[in-house]
Amino acid sequence: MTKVLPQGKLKDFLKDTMDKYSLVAPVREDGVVVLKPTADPEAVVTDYLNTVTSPKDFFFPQTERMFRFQKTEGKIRVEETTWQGKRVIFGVRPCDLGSLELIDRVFQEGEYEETYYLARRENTTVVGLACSSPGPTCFCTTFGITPGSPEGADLMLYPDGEGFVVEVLTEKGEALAQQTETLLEDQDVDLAEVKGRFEGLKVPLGDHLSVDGVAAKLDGMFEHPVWAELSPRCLGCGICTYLCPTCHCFGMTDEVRGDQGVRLRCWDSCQFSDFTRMAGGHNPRPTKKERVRQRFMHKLNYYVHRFGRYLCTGCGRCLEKCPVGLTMVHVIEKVNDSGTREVAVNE
Amino acid sequence: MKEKLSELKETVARLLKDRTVDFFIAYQAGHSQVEPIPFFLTTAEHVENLFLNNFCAHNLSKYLLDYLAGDEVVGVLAKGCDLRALKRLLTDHRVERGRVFVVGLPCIGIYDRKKVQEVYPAGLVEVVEEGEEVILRGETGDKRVPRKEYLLPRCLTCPDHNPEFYDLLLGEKVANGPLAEEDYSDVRALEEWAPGERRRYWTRQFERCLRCYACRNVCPACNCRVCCFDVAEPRWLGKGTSLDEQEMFHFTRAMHVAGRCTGCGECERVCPVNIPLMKLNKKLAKDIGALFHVPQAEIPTEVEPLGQFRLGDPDEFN
Amino acid sequence: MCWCGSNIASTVDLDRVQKAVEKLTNVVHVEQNKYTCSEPGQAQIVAGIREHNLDRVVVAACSPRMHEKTFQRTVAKAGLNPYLLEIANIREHCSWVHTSVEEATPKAIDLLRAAVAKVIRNTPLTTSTIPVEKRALVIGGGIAGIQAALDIADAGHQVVLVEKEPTIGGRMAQLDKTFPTLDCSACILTPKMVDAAQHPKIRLLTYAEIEEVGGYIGNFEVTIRKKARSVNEDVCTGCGICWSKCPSKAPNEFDCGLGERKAIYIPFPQAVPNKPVIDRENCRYFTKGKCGVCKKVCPAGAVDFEQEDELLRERFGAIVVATGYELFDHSVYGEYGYGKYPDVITGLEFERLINASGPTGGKLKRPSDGKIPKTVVFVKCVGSRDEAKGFPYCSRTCCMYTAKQAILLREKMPEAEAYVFYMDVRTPGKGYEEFYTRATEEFGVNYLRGRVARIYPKGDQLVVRGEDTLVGAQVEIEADLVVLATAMVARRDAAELAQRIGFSYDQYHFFTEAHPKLRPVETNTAGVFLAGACQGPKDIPDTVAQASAAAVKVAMLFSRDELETNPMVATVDEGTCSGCEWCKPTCPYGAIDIKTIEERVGKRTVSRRVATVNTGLCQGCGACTVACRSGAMNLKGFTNEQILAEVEAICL
Amino acid sequence: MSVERAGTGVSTAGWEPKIIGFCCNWCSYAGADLAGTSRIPYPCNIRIIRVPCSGRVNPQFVLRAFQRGADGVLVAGCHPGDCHYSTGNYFTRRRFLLVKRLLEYLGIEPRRFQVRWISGSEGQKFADVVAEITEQVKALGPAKMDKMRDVM
Repeated sequence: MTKVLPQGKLKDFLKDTMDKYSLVAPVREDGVVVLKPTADPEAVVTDYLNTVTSPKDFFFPQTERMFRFQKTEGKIRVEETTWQGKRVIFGVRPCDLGSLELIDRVFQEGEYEETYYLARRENTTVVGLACSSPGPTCFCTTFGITPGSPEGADLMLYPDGEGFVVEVLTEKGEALAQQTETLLEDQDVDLAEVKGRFEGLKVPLGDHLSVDGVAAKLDGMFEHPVWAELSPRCLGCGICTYLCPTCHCFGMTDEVRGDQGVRLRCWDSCQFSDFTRMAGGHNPRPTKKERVRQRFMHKLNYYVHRFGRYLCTGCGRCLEKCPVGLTMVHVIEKVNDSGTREVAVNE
Repeated sequence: MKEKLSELKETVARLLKDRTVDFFIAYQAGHSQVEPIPFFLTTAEHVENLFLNNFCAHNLSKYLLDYLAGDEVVGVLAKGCDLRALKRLLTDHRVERGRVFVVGLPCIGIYDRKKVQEVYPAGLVEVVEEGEEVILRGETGDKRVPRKEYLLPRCLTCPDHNPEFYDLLLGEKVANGPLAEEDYSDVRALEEWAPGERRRYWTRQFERCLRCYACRNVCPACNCRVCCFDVAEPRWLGKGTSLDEQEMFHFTRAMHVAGRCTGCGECERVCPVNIPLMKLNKKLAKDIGALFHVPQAEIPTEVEPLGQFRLGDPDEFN
Repeated sequence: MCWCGSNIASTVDLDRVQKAVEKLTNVVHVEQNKYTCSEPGQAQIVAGIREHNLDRVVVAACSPRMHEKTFQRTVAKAGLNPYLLEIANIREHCSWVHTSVEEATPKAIDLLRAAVAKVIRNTPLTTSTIPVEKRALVIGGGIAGIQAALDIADAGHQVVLVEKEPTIGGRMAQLDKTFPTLDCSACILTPKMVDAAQHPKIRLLTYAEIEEVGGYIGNFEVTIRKKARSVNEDVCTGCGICWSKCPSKAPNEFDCGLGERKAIYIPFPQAVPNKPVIDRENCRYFTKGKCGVCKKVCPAGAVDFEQEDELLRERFGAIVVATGYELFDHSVYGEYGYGKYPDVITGLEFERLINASGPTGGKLKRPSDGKIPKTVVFVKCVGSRDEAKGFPYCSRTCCMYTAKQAILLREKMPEAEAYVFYMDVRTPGKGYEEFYTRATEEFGVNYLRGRVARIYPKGDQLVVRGEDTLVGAQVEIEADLVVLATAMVARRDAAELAQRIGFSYDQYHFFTEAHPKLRPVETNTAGVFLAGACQGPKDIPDTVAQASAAAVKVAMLFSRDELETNPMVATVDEGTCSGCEWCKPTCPYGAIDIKTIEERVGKRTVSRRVATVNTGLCQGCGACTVACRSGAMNLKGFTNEQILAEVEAICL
Repeated sequence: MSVERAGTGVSTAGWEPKIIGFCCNWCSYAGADLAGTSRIPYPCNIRIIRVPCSGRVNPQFVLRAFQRGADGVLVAGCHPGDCHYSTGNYFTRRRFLLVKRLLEYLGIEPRRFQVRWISGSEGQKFADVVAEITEQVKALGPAKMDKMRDVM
């Protein structure tokens, strides 16, 4: 027997969820579907290819208030801020589920743990939503993710007929399933069959785009002319990095008001011209060429060397939103097409 | 527009060959028909990859700012709106006319990718203009829609179907004249709302803002060498994203382009989260027109509206 | 923190303020004194700076407009750059306007917090110097302008005296006698007029106006329009044949239109320069194209019909504005006949009617029928002290000149009766009260306290109906002539002139002095000074005193070869500046230029354009800073950083 | 920013608005001085920041004040034609005609932001203007109860 959430009970499912959790879900707002905290199940939608913003915003928020400090009687008192609460993020697509694992490695592995991130991860239950019809910008399969991949979800929903087939993947997922158990019906559905159907869905772009050997090829392409060719059209904005579910660069800054203040950790973008500008004015990445190269080398080479995976899940947001088509797909194609022996002629 | 492709190829190849220009900025094919992307040609061989259709929205003249330091002559393809953007850069003394070679492109309107994708999500092959209508021709068949409804907003009120000036024009000039009067009805409608409603509206928009600065980076009027949002001291804008900072950002951006905005709407077009930036720009343009009698069509002006005054300007501050 | 005696201390709890301020970051020492501006108070600041090795000072006291300079000198005495000081205005803006300690104290703390936040961001500023052009421009050739010009010239400096009319002399030349001594006005004025004309250091430009004023203290650039006189002054001998032969007549403005002059004329016999001018509007040659009698008869060949306006561009180091006043137009008073009864005249017209060189040769004849009046009624405060129809201010001179005119009447025609309707009699000058007493006691002038309600004709007389409030009765006087003491008002083009030169004027368009008590002859614009009634109604002695004072100010300025400039000027961060030039049109002084700089970009040297500020021209208004979107343009002393810090400090 | 908090149930008891006044040195600051020397009382809510000219007031200063919790902002300068620097306030006038409309468009109560011409001789007017804006802002309530609501 498999648990199934009937389509008609979706709103109730969200409502019951809200009894115990705060809810983050896809909401259509002024023509875009954004993931945002909502208290209104009626506002939640499921008819989206993907949300314009990614779930990383709720684990690695754009602005993290790390601690407060206050000067009193000549001393400075520091008060750490901790994130509390139980949260459910609903409707996360497989590509974005996969992205969480990629950021996890950055913030979890190694000598230091990123407690702010981990606190949110531990206290958030992720409800995945398999994709019934991948879009023209989707290329998850390039990175081994399928429209049905549940990895990263605590509880996965597979749209099936008049409802959602439920797969519980973790304890957190189990807890949510229990919270909403009255709404979940046991039906005679073959979960493996349903999953197989989603995994086998065609992802036209991804199916034709191979990333095999790209990382190794890029080892020798730091000075390759491809960067000078690709980068001039970059606007230097932060759309790609801020929408990307896997980009995770940040800067830190203090906001001070009189004798008190907060330390903020804010997203930053390697595409901004001041990202690496030093106090003295020197910038080791002075032009768009260095900055564009950095972003793609990080995703397709540096990260691979450190963690063994590509830092991209093929969500297609850069394809959809980059105003000048400086996309992961375009870059992978360029790298695939370029001869490795070429060396920079303009250096 | 497509039909001018071969002439464009010939022209650009010649300009590059005879070294009239050191490189040329035009369009290449993008991920799909509806999203052509900027293309930087350095040799005549590149012309084979040139692309042209009526989705070539991107204003290429802003890229000239990337080449201030050198002495290259940059060729650029410019529609009427792009030429206004170039004029903005020239009026702001950011670009030297002598270092730009303008290939003018007459244009009767660029289609709004978002609007077209709503009715034709994938597989569009071309858009064929038939008078007041267009046929969206795609892999799965044709759709006939009213032309006006699918154009970029700027194209409806475009006063410059032909670029105001150029070094060379592609094809013949087209009949000029805006398709519609400058339309401030959206601004007026918002003005009519109760203040609390308006507040909620803008709060929702600003809360969505990512501060990715795409609006700024694409804007021809935002052409400062160093943007005030990027300086550490004084801190005009905090690094943190919160409603007050977002509002500070949008207020400042709007004021900085007030009276300087060419009305191209690129900011709104590139915004990844659909913030109606033109509703801010147009509000200011409307008030500038009404208060100081400088209509949007006259911008860029020799002296910006906020850099001058009249003794008889309206006064309500007594 | 200053108590200012009890001025601050009684309303602001300074101990509480001290406790709050001591806690502020960067504050290392706070102290209070009773009068910080006193010598011991200033000494305390110097000692504090030395003892605590302070590098910034905030003085919480009165307005910086009062003592900022004082305390800047104080901190300089202790070796600190004077611009490392800020003032928190806790008197004018706090203790004097708030009544309770509970209100004033938190506000004082905020003001101090803001001053501290600002001063932390102050930087040492240094002055530079500009040369002084030691030539003065005096605008207006009345007694004020003449006196100022003579004094400046006597101090050894070149003066250009510009007068709009064909002659200098102004209002004083129109008067008959002067109070309280009854000197003949012309007798004491004309020698000064001649002195001015003959002084080797003074250049007279009559029949000329100020067209444009640019520049700044020490270096004004002035364009003067010398109107076409149609007479070559260099050649004309002033023989007078032309105006005796001229066939065209026009009302003589000098006689308030009571008499006539020719189209080629000098306004009055003692005019200086004694060179005529052709009034082209009334000249037959100019209106009808034929005549030219004057040209034919002129033995010197001085008449020049082709003459055109001439624009002179001159440099000056200082400007004295002495443009005088006009008389209130009493036609707004319906009850006095809207100016329609010819025998209701103004005091100035009365002066002309009793003046020996006036239209009646000094015989008092009334304008309507030339009859010698037997009963004359004087009405004071017409337009003055009357908010409803005129102005709320007192014109200061009318009480005295009315007394004078009544005395002159009784002296000339002892058989005539003089009545004066008055609200108050104000005689606050040397010998003034005595003079008034003579009028009532010695000359038997009848003073009636009350407003005149109505003047209406009856036969060939005018009935003046008013109230004698002292006896509480209605009075009606059948008069042959009524003289109105009309208010002194600013000249109608006063505001325009002030705007052209760039200084301020009050709601009545009288020019505003920099301080009503302590800087009465300066304007807010450095290098521009005021003399006479253009600044407010005043009589001849006060006018002359102010003119001499203005002259001294000019001489003081000219005693230096160079001036220190204001160091609070705009400054450009060249690294940030885009060279967009949008700052330029906002600068009223043309102080912003564009220059080309060279810099290294990578391996290349490239040049680019940036704005640059001429610190001699910049007056520190800061308009350019707001035009600059990137913040490349900043204003020293009022930087973006400082102002934002103040905002943030106040909002805490 | 200054969201109207009507109906939020936040108590405004004991609340006193904080109003920032940018005053030009030559006219309005002098007018405020004159109010002082003439001992004309006015509400204590205003805090004056001295600027050389109203033309020095960057609209971003005004926004920053609201951002940090000011309940009202007054920009005061010389009357048109009276600017110490001849023309500064004409630019102020143009700029703030727009700013005022833009703020209102953004839903910020326009009475919270005022521009007034106050000459050096108008001590009484200065006091009256401060009384007026204070009264209006008091009636509107706090612009933002928690200054550090967002980032802090």
